[in-house]
Amino acid sequence: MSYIENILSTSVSLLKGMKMTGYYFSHPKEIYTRQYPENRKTLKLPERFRAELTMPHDEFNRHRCSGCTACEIACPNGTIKVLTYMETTPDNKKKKRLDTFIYRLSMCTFCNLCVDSCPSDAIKFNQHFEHSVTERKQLTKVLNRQGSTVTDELK
Amino acid sequence: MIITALIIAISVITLFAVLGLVLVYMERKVAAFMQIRLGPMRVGPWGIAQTLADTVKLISKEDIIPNGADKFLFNLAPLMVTVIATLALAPLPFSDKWIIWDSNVGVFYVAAISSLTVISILTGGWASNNKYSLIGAMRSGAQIVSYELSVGLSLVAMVLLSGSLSFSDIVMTQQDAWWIFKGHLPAWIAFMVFIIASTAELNRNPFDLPEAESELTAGFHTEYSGMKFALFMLSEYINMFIVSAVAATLFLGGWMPLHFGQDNFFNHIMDYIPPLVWFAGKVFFIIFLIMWFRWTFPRLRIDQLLTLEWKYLLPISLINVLAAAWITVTGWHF
Amino acid sequence: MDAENMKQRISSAAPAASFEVDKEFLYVIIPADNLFTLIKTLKTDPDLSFNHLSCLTCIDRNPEFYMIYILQSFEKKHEIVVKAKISGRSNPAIESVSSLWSGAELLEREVFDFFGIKFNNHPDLRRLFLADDWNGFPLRKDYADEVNIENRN
Amino acid sequence: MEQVQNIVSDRELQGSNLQTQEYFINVGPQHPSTHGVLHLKIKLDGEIIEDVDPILGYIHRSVEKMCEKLSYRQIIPITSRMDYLSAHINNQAVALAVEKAMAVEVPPRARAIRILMAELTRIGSHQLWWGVMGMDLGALTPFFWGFRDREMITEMFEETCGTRLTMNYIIPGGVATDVHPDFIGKVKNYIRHLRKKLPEYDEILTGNRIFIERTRGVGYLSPEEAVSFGCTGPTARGSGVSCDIRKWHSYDGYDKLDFNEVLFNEGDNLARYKVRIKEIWESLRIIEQVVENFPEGEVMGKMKKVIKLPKGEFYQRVETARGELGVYIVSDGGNTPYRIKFRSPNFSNLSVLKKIVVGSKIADMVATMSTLDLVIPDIDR
Repeated sequence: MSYIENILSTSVSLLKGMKMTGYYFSHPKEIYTRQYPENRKTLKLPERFRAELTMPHDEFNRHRCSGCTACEIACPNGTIKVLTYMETTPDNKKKKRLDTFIYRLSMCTFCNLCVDSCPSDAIKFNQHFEHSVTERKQLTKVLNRQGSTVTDELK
Repeated sequence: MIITALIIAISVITLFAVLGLVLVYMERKVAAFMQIRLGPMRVGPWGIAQTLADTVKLISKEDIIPNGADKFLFNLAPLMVTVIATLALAPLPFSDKWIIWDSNVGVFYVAAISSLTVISILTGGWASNNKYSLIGAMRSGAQIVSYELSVGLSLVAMVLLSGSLSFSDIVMTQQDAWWIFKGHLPAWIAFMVFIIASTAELNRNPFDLPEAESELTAGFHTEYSGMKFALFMLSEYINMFIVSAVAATLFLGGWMPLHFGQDNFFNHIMDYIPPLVWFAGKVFFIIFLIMWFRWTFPRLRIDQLLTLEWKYLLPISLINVLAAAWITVTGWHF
Repeated sequence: MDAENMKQRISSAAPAASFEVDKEFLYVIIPADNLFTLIKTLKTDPDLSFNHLSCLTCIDRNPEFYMIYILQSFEKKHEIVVKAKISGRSNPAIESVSSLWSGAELLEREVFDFFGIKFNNHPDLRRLFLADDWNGFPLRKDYADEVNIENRN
Repeated sequence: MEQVQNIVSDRELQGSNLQTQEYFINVGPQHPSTHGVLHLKIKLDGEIIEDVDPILGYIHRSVEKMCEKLSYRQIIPITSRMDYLSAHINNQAVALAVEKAMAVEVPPRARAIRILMAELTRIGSHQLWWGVMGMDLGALTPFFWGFRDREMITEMFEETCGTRLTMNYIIPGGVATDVHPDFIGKVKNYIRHLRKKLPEYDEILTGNRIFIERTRGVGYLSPEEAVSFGCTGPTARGSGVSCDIRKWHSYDGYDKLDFNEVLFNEGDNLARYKVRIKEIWESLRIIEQVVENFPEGEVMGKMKKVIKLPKGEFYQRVETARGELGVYIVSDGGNTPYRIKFRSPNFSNLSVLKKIVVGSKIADMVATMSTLDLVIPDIDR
């Protein structure tokens, strides 16, 4: 008798599984797929999402980086390289100025330590996440724009 | 004569190509819907041309033969498996007029031919000179040899009930009702045993041990790539079609519309639907059932697989043949 | 069992042991030669019964090495840290504890791989993570690799 | 089985010509069932496994050596990459060790957030494991269902932490930022959703006869062996070894919460499977309790900008989704550790594999490996 019971209980357990898959097959509303490039227009990323480091510039092409290299020190894997030069201010003081802010996206782990360490909020992460390029060297970026200067308050 | 043969050959090849495309697409969509995703969506509307694109890709892929492989057998195996699948198609009636070869031993012929598949799998697995392939091939051998028995016995039960080995005769015996309705318990049991055992013969989940993706990477066709792999895959789907067609013919009346009793109003309405549609509908229903199994169940282990056959399916189908014989002798079916 | 009792028990088993206590652990410091007898007592003594080897590692206090065994008892719910001092840099060796804890086998291979400490009576002492032909033992403090290690200031 | 083997060996003794030979197969470094670059050299007799030799190091990054050059704050993002499925809990381990060394008080809100994150991580990890377990046994559908439910957790993480997998959110002193304003509401929704969906897991897999046959009695691990091999987490708890760090060495206020340590005594694959499924339920209970009394206030304790640990040695255990993660920091007073050791749960769990699969079939090895729930980067580090 246990032989037949065995067969029956097995069949019931298998049918239960088929009921579940059958349920999802017949309820296309449960489909969870989001079609990515098609939904690009409606895609909404959370505001804290970190995708790429940027240096915001204001309308006069001024950034807020004083060239202190705190971000370079904070970065665990050498993503950032800050090149600076010395400038003599009108009142004859020597001041450090940002020359080039090099950001190697290929090494970045998006850990946010650079942004945390920045004393003047010069850098922040944006939400542009489509990083793929055809050449590796394109992933090395210069964040400060051509001919940009530091804002007056940091001068 | 030659022209007829040519026409048949061309139509069979076309049927194969179309079946391959349709069934692969269907499998992917069925799987996707059960897995709460959409499946192929990019090529054509709802990804309808996806399989076509895949075929083009497979054809244009580099054909790799491993260094240590037995070249001749390695190339022969995918050819053999396709030829065997083609041969089994011959005696199946697609509708009341469409049948390639109306043999009077059709059931016997299909059973004999379809058991040859294992040879090509063994050949392919052995010739690959890969241990994964070899294990897969050996599993396949054990599996198909044992499940062939249950398939055969469930066919015997149906042959007993219908009293003929010819597929067209069997269809004609279901004029008043399909065997699944008038054959009582033996027909039911034979149907279930047939579906389970033939799923095993097809090497499909839950019996896909020769391939066993998570254990043997791809089993017997690990080393095959490009078109040779495509032929293995195509023959799997063709075999699935043949198995479903046999099941539909034996148990669900083949092309016969849904009839109850003789010559009544209901039967006449049903006759308006063409036989080919009936046939295709039943076949695809059974194919869907087999796909449903695949996307629900985990895989068995090799010893459990053999236990299922020798301890459960075989005794049950043996008793079932007796019961079918008893019913036939006493004439209890309608 | 409180720390004092434990100390007594350990001292009787291994007189060479010295002790350190901090907020959390009792540290036992012992020369490498006496380690195995001590560890065996710790494991087999029914009152101590440290059955779980929680952590096995090594520290390179140039020039000597310290093997660290953090032991725990699931029954008695107490724990202890055993430090075995291995002196000598050229060919450091210590008795393997893999006969007491099967899990120590791989852990000791890891230590051998990174520190080059030889475990006597280890069943299968090979490199674990690094390639078999790797030169040197990278977690030693005097390991130098100009090519792969970039020194940041 | 034994009988069959006896017959074969008897025949060999009688001088039959039948000869058998063992052979090796390499499972991995690329293989569908190793879930990462694990390489197992397996000696087989037919389908029966005679010996397993794990060959490690394919993704060895020398995390411990790297950390000797990094400040304590910089170690946090590195730890996320060891056991990437328990990223939050790894971060928490280092954070706790540093806090212990510096004797920093973590504000209650930060502690509650930590528990929430850790338990969500645990649920997510177990869900992924559940799907992969089905896939290893040949049922592909559970994989996607598991991912669907995990995706919701990942989205909550993304909203609060800014990244999906390697969060770098739990830091020494507290958490990096306060949670997103929607977070608590979403967690509540999620609990409701998961309580509905978890019974489905049972219907497709747990109750399935084929699944039970594949796992029951397979891969037996006795409690003594589990302890001897240093197994922790669900792997040991499936053998009835009580080893939940949250109960034993409670941290971040787990002791104030009401939850059970899940124990099963069978020691086989099914027991380990059941432990994990039940742990999801327990984690749900923990999350519910935390969400009910979610404290207000600061999320960051008093920490100096440059973290310097006092001279000494510090050990901190946490319970990741896979077992006991120990962080052993040796400090000589500087701002980088003199030596840091990660006692990874997967490493010990892997060492038991050889013991429990010898004598079983290839298919059983796949199932067993799946219930050990190995994450390879955590083994290699």
